[in-house]
Amino acid sequence: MTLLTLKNLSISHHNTPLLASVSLAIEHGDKIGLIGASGAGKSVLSLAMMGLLPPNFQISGTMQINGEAVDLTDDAIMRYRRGTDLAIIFQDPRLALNPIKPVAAQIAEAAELALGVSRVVANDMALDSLARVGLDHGIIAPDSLPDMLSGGQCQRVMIAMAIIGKPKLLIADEPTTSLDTVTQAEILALLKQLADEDHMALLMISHDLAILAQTVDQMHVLDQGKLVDHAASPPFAKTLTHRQSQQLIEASRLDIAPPPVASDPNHRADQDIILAADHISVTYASGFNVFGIADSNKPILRDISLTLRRGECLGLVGTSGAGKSTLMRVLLGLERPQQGKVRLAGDVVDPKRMTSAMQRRISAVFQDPNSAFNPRHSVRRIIAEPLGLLNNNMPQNMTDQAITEKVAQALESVGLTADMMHRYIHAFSGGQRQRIAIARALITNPEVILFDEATASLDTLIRKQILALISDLVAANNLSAVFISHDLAVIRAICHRVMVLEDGQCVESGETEHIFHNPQHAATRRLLHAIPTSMT
Amino acid sequence: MRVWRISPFLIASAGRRNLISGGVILGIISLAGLISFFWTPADPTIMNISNRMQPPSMAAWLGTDHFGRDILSQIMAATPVTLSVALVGVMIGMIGGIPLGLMAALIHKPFFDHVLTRGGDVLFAFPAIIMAMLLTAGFGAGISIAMLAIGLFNIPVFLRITRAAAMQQRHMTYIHSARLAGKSMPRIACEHILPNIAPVIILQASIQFSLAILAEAGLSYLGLGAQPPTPSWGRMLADSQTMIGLAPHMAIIPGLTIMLTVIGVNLIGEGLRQRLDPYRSRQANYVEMDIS
Amino acid sequence: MTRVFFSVLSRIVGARMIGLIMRLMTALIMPLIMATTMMAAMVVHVYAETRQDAVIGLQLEPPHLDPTSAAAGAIDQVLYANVYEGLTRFTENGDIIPHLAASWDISDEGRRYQFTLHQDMRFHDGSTLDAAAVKFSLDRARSDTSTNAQNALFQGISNITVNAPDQLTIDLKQPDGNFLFKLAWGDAVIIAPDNVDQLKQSPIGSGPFKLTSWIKGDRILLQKNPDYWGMPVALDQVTFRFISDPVAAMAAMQTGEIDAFPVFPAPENLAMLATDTRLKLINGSTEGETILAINNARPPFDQRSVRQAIAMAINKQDIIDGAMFGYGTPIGSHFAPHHPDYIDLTNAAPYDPAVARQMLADAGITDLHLTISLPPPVYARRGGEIIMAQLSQIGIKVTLEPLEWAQWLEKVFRNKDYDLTIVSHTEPFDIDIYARPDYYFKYDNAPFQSIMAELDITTDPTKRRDLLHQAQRHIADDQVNVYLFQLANAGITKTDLVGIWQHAPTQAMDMTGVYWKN
Amino acid sequence: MAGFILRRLGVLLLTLFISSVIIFALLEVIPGDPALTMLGINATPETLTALRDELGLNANALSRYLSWMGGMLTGDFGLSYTYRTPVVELLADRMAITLPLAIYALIFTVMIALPFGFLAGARAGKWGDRIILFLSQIGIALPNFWFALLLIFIFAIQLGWVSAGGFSGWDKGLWHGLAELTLPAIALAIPQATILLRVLRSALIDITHQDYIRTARAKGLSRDQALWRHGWRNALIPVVTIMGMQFSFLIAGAIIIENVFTLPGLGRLMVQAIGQRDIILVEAIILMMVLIVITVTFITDVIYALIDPRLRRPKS
Repeated sequence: MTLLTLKNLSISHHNTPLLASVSLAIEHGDKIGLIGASGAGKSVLSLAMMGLLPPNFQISGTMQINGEAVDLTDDAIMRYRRGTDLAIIFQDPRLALNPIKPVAAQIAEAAELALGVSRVVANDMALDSLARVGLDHGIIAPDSLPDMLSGGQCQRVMIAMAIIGKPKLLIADEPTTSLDTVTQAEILALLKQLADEDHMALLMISHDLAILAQTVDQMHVLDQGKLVDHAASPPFAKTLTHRQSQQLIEASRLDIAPPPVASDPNHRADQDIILAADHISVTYASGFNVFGIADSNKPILRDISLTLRRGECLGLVGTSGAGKSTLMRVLLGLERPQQGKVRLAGDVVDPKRMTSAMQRRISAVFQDPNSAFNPRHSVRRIIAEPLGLLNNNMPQNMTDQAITEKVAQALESVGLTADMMHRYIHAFSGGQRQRIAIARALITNPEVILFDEATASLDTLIRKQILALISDLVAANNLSAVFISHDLAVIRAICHRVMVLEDGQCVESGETEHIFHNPQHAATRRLLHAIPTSMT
Repeated sequence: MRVWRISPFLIASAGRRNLISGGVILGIISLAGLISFFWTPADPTIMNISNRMQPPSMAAWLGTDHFGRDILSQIMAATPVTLSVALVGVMIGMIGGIPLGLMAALIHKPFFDHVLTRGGDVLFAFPAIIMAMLLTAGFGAGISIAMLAIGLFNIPVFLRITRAAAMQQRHMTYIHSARLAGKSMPRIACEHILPNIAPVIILQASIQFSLAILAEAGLSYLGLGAQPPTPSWGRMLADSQTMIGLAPHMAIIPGLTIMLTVIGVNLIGEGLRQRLDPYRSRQANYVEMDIS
Repeated sequence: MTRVFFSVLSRIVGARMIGLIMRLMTALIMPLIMATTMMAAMVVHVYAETRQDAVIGLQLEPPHLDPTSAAAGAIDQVLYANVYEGLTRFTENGDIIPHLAASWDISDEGRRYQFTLHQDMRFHDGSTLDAAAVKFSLDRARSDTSTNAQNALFQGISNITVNAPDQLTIDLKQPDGNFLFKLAWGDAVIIAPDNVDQLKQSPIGSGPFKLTSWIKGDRILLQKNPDYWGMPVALDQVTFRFISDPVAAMAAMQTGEIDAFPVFPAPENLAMLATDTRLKLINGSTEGETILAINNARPPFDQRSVRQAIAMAINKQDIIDGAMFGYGTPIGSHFAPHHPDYIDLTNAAPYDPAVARQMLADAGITDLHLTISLPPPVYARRGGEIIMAQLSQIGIKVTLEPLEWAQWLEKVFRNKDYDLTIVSHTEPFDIDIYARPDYYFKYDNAPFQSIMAELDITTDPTKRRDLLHQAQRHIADDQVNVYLFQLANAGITKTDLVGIWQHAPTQAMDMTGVYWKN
Repeated sequence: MAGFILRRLGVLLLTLFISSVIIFALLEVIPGDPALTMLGINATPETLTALRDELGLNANALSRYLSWMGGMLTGDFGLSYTYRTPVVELLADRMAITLPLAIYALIFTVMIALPFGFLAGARAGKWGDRIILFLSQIGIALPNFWFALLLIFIFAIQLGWVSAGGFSGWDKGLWHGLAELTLPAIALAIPQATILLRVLRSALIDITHQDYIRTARAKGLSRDQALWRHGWRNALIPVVTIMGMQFSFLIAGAIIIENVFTLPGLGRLMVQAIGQRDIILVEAIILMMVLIVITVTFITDVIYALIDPRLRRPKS
């Protein structure tokens, strides 16, 4: 019998339609992918199936579980389905766990609820479940709190919690979006394995076709609240023919080449080095004495050296916690290393002594498009902010007219229009925000730009556009760039050279293609292995 | 995606309702205070002992007090006094507390932060009343002392809230961007951090303002607030305590005025909160504390 | 099957849990409030028989219990006549009668007093109260290192001799018509010589009551002294409770927790309390001449006409009505109306704002701006407001300066840094302060000083009377200060409680004659 | 752990020292002579000098400060100027009322604030919430002395259930003492409870929107169950912060309530001591208050650790 049937499910919120007439059938043991760009209604669908939408959403249509109709709006009924028939894991596993309850207890609670077992039995089951998701006693203590675990471990806890009631269907809503590629690959493999073992149906929701392709057997495409395409078996690239599907497939192929290097790579002279880091070490204080002075330290970066030549794109790659962001702050002069020096075109970079002339030469694009802009400033003010660095070198302050022109120019150069400069940041989508960030970074005509996970929070469609834009801009403005990412695929698309970081140390570096074909270090191999295989 | 949250439209309408009702209450009261500069039904200082403690009548709409003065006129004349005590008290707290809070959060020195926050804690241990008593012992009683005492008490309140909110902002990447744009920390504090924590501070200020009105009443009860002949609601209420059996209107009228004003301010604060900061966004916990 | 059953069960229980807990917690509050209040109800006293105890309300708590080393009236209120006794004592009407001294002889033109003490008097600790103890107490009070607040009272003594256990001679430097009066003060009580160190916390006196406990900040309990040498008292126990808040005082009277509040903090409430048939009013007189004191040394107040103008601008009855709700008697000089030698001088400066304004103009004073310093009592604070309004009628602009007692004493009394101030002089028979040129009103007047000097050495009653009349007239004519009113002894007591003093010739709550009527 | 306690102790001593200097200096400049205040207007200059000698007031400020501090170090807080009893005894007497009163009031506060705050937060926007919010609005807007008088009027004068004020000591038994403190404790608690209630309500509404509540519901818990099992402790964190502040406040800030109910508490002792310029007592009370604040901060931290196990483990 069909495990779950959705018929004509429509959902709207304050007369804004979010889902229109979605019909879906899931059989026992099915592994189904649901792909869609952001805003397509993926999360609404998953929450609706769990009965977790707030009451002020209007829901019509029916859902049947094992042929039995269930009322999605009746919490009392849905509650008995959750945990036993249906389970779900979410996008942000760190926020999804209660921060002050030991993880084993949170899992045990699920067992108690789903199976009606006693506390003691539930505790044992929780330990078993943890072991099943690869968190044996040796890896984490069962009474660990979520904040002691990595993002991947938290997601494993979530999975352990979800599967403990032996659900018939597990919904995974963007389960790996906030994780690095290596962890992502591990989680995907785990989900697949558990689904097979328990003969559990899996509904994987993602914006990334590459991720889904290696996990699921069927694929649905959601676009603006409608299911527009369906592929019953791989390879999906051939079966999915809808325009939206094609775009998504196209986006998952990162077939961009690094910008051409102006000078001949074989004749690079030392004076070509624009940015150099020399034996950098950073430690963070982790305890304070009576007088508030640090008395114990935790190393973050250990003896890192790097050079960046003019016109070159250098990739810094590593899993979360490898020290990438700290290194970036050191390079930018936002943080002073305990040891070592950073030189920008020969001048020492020091947070206390950054002249505007030096500052002008280097800029950055940060990861999180939500916190990267002051929400109370207009786009014009945001982009114009670094112009102050130019002012000091000019006899007069720049006129309003000049600023407006420069901002307009910058906006146009990143593919936006000049009339957007008077809007505020909340009016822009994630991709547009990243374009604005790039415009801001470019306005002072810097020589070096640092990109910190500049595409990590974007969906695949946008990611490809932004990467192409960066590549074009770097080439057009003869920029040097440092590109930080956890995703080697992204690095490969844009960087000439790559440096692999692990635990604050550089474990391998070299030409990108060379590393790709001949990885030496285990960490590099793990990163390479984590790149989703092509779906073709 | 956080679709399960309450609709912003609903919030906005609830906020508007509170803002309108609070605004109407406070508007009427402030208007009465403004008019008092030009006109009151009677001279609020003229005494008529033989005509004292008269209940409300056509001659004196809200009755007369224990010296035979017109209560409506006094309430009107007291409005600017009471409101300015509360306002100045809150302003002192803001002027003192916000820069200190910003410094504690932004100057990245644990020792400095520690000294400021602990100092704030200790200052906080002295309710405005004790502060007012010490100050009065030194400089004599009066509304300026009441303002100062309420103000000093408010400093650690704003220090705490500013520090907590600024700590959140400090990790926002736009702060990094601003530093890369060559801006100094004080400038970043003014251009970026202050505007973004302003809602939190404004809300706290509305809470403190209503508490300050109550504190003025409390101080007056102990004779530490406005001194004769300066009228204030708190003093009128305190003066009437012993006469509640003889002339209940003397206590009820200033008491209701205080209550209405406080409720009005709180409604506005609630409305602002719903408008500016619908989910309180985990930014900081508001410090709501009784002062007196 | 069982699994499903348990699953369903646990969920149902879970769902109900929260509602249940909420209801439980909410339900917990009301019973708790009820229970505690019921418990409290049990402690409210219920009396069926004639009571042997009394609870007396007082505004101020004594800082300590040594009447010989502080000016605090609260000490005398609790201890005078009840615990401590002197050679003589005040009666309710201000007369001086023998107390520890059974009798005396005055000789050597009023310079020598020979006292005969009662027999077999003992202190509460059992030690004997004899002439030696009297000599010890008085010598201690007049010594150079004495911290007696009324040290000046004893400066006239030149020598004290013990003749026999019950015989004592006191020699004076010069005759003093007021000596027996001075010995009646609370600062002149006889203390047990062995107990000097413990005086402040555990007073050992000779009176009909002894201290049993002192719950600081709340109450003092006195118990009948079974071994009292004199007439036994009616009450077994007296509790003094200290309530400074007027509303709290009123509530305590209304609930009947307090039997009498002889000096009630809020005169406005007395009339209302008295409508209760179980309660009756106490309306007597005190020794407190309430005056608007003037800094006679500071221009323009050094001009008599300016002082006169101020005096005539003030309607005393309005102040009595407005500030004291009618309790108080207008006075025209610094002298208590109940004193036998009192003369009515209230017409020396009759209320007439028009004349006052003219006098001010005649003196060439325009645009007078002055400050009135106000100590904490209600007569001063409310009186100041009224006087401010009254003075503004004749064109004087007034600033009010409220002060705490400590500030008032420092600024006004010690440093004489003030224009006008309102204060009640509660010491009995204190017209002599006008003879002190350095006293805070800065009134330096030779004729008056000679009147007082003569009075000091005069013992003949008619002559004294004449001198007192002169003195009263002199300071009234000079308009040294504005004499406002005699502070009333206004309080409330249960109708059945008999013997509470109506007047207050000194600050005392004499409980020796108090008893319950059935 | 030892380091933690040492650090706390260091901070405590430093704070006490700084407070003592500040308060001593402040009281030096305030006008008013304790001797004159005690002896009144009839005292002769000789008597005043004698008393000042006896009190040790004629020495200069520095030596007085040093001898005072020296005494403190040996546990001798000195004799009160006006009361002429050891300051320690005075403080102990008052704390025996103030501390139980504060704790009693805090219990009331918690008993009112927690259930009603939880109800309002869990049912935000519903009728129950609105009624509770409306009542709390009034609770906050009432001037506290007014409210206290209202309580006296109803429960003491009209109903005669409790005495109108005063405290006859703990000698008469625990229940008797508690009965006398009930009304003041309620008067103190209601405004504090309304504040705490609102804090809890907001915290709970905030938590309702957290991801982990959604996770809990996904396990099969109802909305209320999820809030109860997972929201409750998390919501307590801001509540404990406010409660810590409220307790310090209840100790020293209850002056008005102590006045209305004529309770011999620390606040009223402070009022008297300032009025009489009993400097040595004022200083001791202020140091006491600083000590209490720091202790309460410490206890608050311990409670944090009890609620939030993240704070329990040693920093790595």
